[in-house]
Amino acid sequence: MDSFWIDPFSFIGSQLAAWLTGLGLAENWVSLILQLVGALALGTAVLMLTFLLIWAERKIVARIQDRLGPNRVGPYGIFQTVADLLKLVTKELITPEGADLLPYNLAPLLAVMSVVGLWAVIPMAPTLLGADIHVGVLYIVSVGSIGTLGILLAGLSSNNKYALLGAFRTVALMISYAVPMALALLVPVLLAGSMSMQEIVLAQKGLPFLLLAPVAALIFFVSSIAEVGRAPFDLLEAESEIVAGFHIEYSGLKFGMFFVAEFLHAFTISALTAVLFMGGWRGPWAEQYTALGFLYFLVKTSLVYFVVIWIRGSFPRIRIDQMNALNWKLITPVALAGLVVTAVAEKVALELGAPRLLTHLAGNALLIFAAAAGLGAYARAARRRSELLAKASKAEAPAG
Amino acid sequence: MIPLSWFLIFAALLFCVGLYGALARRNAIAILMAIELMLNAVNINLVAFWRYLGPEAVSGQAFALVVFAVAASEAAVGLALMISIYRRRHTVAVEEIDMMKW
Amino acid sequence: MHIETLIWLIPLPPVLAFAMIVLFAHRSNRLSHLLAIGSMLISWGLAMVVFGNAVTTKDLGHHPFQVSIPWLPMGETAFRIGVMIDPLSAVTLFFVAWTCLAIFVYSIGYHNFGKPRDPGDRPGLPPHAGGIEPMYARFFAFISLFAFGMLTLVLSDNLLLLFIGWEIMGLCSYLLIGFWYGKPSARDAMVKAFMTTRVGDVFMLLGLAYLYSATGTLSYREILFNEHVLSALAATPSVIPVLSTAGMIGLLLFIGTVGKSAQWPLHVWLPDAMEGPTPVSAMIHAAAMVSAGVYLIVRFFPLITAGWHEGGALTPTMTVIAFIGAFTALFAATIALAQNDIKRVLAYSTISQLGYMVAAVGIGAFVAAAFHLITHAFFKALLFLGSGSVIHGVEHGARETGEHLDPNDMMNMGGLRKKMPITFWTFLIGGFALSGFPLITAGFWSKDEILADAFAHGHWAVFLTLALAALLTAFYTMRQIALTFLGEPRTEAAKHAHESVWTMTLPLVVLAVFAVGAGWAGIPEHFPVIGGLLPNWMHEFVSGSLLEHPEALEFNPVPLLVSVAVALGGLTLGWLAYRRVPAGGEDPLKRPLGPVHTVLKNKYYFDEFYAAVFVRPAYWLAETFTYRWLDRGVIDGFLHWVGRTALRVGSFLRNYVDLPIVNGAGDAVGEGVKRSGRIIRVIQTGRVQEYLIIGVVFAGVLISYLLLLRP
Amino acid sequence: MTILQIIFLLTAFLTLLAALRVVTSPSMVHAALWLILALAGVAVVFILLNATFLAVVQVAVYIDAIAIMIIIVVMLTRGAVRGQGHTVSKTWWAAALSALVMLTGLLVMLLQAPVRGALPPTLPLDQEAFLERLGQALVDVNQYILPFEVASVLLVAAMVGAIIVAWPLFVRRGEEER
Repeated sequence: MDSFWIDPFSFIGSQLAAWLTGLGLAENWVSLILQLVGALALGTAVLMLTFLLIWAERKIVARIQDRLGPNRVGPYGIFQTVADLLKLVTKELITPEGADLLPYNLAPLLAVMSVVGLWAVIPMAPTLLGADIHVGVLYIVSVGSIGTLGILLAGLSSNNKYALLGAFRTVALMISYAVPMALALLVPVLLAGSMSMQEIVLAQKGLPFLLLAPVAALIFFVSSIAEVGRAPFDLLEAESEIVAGFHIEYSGLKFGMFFVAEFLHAFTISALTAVLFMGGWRGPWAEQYTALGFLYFLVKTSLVYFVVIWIRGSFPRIRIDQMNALNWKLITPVALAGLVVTAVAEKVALELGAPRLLTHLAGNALLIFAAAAGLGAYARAARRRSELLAKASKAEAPAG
Repeated sequence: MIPLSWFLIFAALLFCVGLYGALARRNAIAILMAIELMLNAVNINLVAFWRYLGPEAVSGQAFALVVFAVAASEAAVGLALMISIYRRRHTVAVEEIDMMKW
Repeated sequence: MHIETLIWLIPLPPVLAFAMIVLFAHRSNRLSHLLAIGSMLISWGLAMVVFGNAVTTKDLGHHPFQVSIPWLPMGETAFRIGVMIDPLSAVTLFFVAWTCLAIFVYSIGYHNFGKPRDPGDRPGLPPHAGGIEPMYARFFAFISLFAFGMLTLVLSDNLLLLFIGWEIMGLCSYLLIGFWYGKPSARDAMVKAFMTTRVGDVFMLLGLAYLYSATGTLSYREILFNEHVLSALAATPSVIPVLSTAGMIGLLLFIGTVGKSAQWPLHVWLPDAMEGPTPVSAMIHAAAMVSAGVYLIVRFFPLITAGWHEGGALTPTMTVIAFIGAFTALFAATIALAQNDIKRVLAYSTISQLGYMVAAVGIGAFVAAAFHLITHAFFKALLFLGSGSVIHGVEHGARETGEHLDPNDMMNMGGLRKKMPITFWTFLIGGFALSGFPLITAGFWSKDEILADAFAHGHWAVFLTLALAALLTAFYTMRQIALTFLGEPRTEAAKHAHESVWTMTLPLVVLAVFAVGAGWAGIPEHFPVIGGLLPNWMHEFVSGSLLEHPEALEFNPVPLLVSVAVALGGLTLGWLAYRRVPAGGEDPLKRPLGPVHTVLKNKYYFDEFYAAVFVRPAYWLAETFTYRWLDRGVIDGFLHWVGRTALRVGSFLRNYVDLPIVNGAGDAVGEGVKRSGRIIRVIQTGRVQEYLIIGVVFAGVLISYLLLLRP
Repeated sequence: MTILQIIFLLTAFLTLLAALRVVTSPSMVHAALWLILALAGVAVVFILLNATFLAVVQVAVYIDAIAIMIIIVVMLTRGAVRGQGHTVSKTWWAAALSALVMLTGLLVMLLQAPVRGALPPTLPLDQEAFLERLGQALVDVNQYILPFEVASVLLVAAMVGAIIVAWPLFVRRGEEER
């Protein structure tokens, strides 16, 4: 019975398998059913998690903004989200006139699907992960950006200019930020020498990649926030500019799906950051007691998630041109350079036997310094240009 | 165990459907999509032959990757052409894009 | 780096420098000469590396550094060009690199670099007031090209590439002799040099073609280094009954040499070539061109001597060569006696020294010829550069005193010993080397070797002629030294002469070292006292490039004594005769020789003779026959007739053929094309898909044909 | 009928259906969506062929990049497809004919192929190791570095070309010329 305490997940799995084979099913059918059950359980659990997330976010943001936040329904207003859900369910599902039905109804599904799909490869404990496919990282990149598709469809199918604008912004944002995200994802792959998430976690034994590649971690974090489209990158649903962005025409549960998708996506990227750069479930005695590993994983993820909320609460929204400039002029080049730097540092550490940590830190320090220098040069050039323009206009003013 | 011929037949059908689309559709974008279908059919063949005839050789997948690259660039250029043609002529119907005749 | 690659790289820098100077750098003198000399330095360094490798390689003769690439595809075979370093080309490369470098450096000072440009100077005329040469950059471009030609020639591994380098040098000598094209004499000289050498080159080209048709290749290794080809060539008779094919080819090539290294009777251009700047004279007469001529026959020694065995009777070709060489040696030496122009004396002495080498080849003394070629290159370059320095000094003096005189005339010099010590000593060394001053100088060893060879194989005529020539050489050398440096200054200019700048004197010193030291590489073992102190490296090394090594001669006192005697005797006589010639005094030889002297002074009237025999008839022919009769009368008349007839025919054709028939048909065709086009063009709908469909249908038909019908 | 066969038949059916809809559906947006479905089906086929890597790449390249591009262009060129009646050109019968010719040709070829009945051999080495080999083969001088480099150059060229072609600036200049 103690095996349950040591490794509850595989224990339950084996029990189920035994039972099913007891029912006299073929081996492969059993495995198939188990997969289905696992997927179902995982998906449900993740979706249920959203209640907690929404509540936590609202509370924290309220604290940041010096408010109380939800405090009526249940202790600390913890059931506020349930109430909201009920309200959403009872609302009518409005389909705008001239909407393109197929994409219009497909969009929310896609949005949720992509997020939940991500969880299939996130190792939450030594023995608890959906599928340890050997190209997990690629899987994350591809499945993650299916959400883009959903938003895009929502925008263009609901026959609404604001929605269309929101969709365009989304696409611009997501497509452009997918580039540095993928580049940053390559760094842990490089360090671990494998694209499987579990391998990456295992490779962070004692030395999380956060220390080896801080720049890459930062870039991944920022660009994945942008992927999610949260503040300060939430200009796809900027109320003040385009009323509600792509989901302006959605109501009831369909809107709820987008809502869930967004929050869950935010949590998912926190989980990814935790797994890829902070050693996922790694921690003391995590190998022996997988439940402990799961705990570590949750703690780290919540930590990152808190930072996400924190950022949301404190940063102003950036303009779309700033967004593009930031990406193409700073983040992407730095990500590229970071990849090269990591590769070189790893090679140096391998060949010359230099201490790994120091080499990587030195490389990253160099990178940061270079980036800062480049920024300074860019800023000076911009200032000079603006001064020239001002002078020119001043010169023209009397003439005109 | 799926015999190789299933994959090949499937690929052939997909290819011909794409071919029909590429030849018959009026909308240039649709033609582009049909071409993507054909490329996919080709890829299926490559991978199927890799799996069935030479799993230890990397050539099948390598070629498939090259095909991916080609497809991506083809789509990029093609769509850019669409856009500029649309900007100039306000149409993407291929039989109206015949400035080059006579 | 691989040694063959280095060999490829040797000739490149100068030609690059040439291109860059001509294209970009010619505005800046400093940049130009930096480019030229820098490139020459690179070539020199590479050459030294290669030379070092060559010397240390064992048995280089059988395994030379060689690499070649296919160049012209000829039927199934391809004509290959490439580079080769065997002992002969190694030593040649050695002295070419050194002398070229020295001359480059010398040119800076000679062209008054660093002085302001004198407004009076015009391009094409020598700077008259000591200003910088107006066409300074151009000069360096040309000599760079020249160096390129020479290096190519030395490094090539086949006759064709050699010929190419040969012709490049021909062009450069033409350009450089006429460098001061403002002077009519320079113009005539350049044309003369070009034409005369052409005569030789034509024959050489004939020989080249003959060789290729006979053997099917031009590569040295394949011809000169295997007995089968040589013996076959020697065996088969040629178009001329008395000569074997080898002899015929050898003779033709030798005529090329006669032209290039100014052997009698084609020697006339060399003295006139003195019109060029002195570095050019040095380049042409010491380092490059004339050496190239001798290098050619030395290189083709196996071919020339094919069918001759050491100690055997000479083949007709060799006889001819030996005769011409010996004769030229004596003949030029006699002329040199009576010349007053310091550079002309050197020119004639060059001719006679080349005669020595040619004679040496003629009597089969391969090593001796190569040896003398090298030593002569060094000390003759030294002498020319020295004379240039002297002329510079005198010009300077003339500028100070403001008197107008010919700075080349030795009668205007004298007593420069104190004025220009470095020049004097180096010139002295060079002169002694030239006259073969015993034991210490290089000239002695090489010349002695030739004499010894001639004596040992019993070619008496050659031996005596050469000995006499040696006597004369020593004499006129001493005469030159005495007139130039010894005694009292005969003019104000000579009083005010001064030493030249370091860029001119440094090369002198370097070359002087070689003029002495080069000889020690070839001291025969059996020489009394000092023989065998140093190994006879020259003989060992150079003879490696032959198939069967000629054995070193056993020592024989007679030639030694003779050469010592003639050298010392000539020097003493010259010193006695010329040690003090008063100002305005006439040449001491005038009275004793009488009319002979005038004959010598006018170089046996050879120029006049050629002018009368070849040039004027040519003019006459061109004027009366070709122009008046042939051209005006026959050709023009015929042409006019043709023209008139053509006119009539043309009008007929136009009226009765062209307008009705041709035009009609043309119009019909045009209209038809237009109509059919209008009909057919409906096919070209401009719709992509229809084209595509057609293509696919054809593809399908093709596939089904391939799959169903064909098997 | 093993599970794999069932899955394959299902996928193939869906994919072909989607492909047909792609080439027939009047609305471009729907066509694009069907295209996405078809591409996804192909990805599944890749998985059935144990080419997981290619499957994921398929999703990443086709669905995330190409499909989205296509949808965007569809959005941009919306006015063009509206109210233009026919979805197929006048020569659609010729198109169908040639497609059939091609299909018969391919099938005949298939029937003549000796390997048509081949069954998949067991994979010699696991996916991870194979992926490693593939990666090294792509940058191996003796194997595929040339196609690899050419493909990358092609991509860059395509990117530049697309930017230039679609640049409004150039269009404006063109307008002025006309």
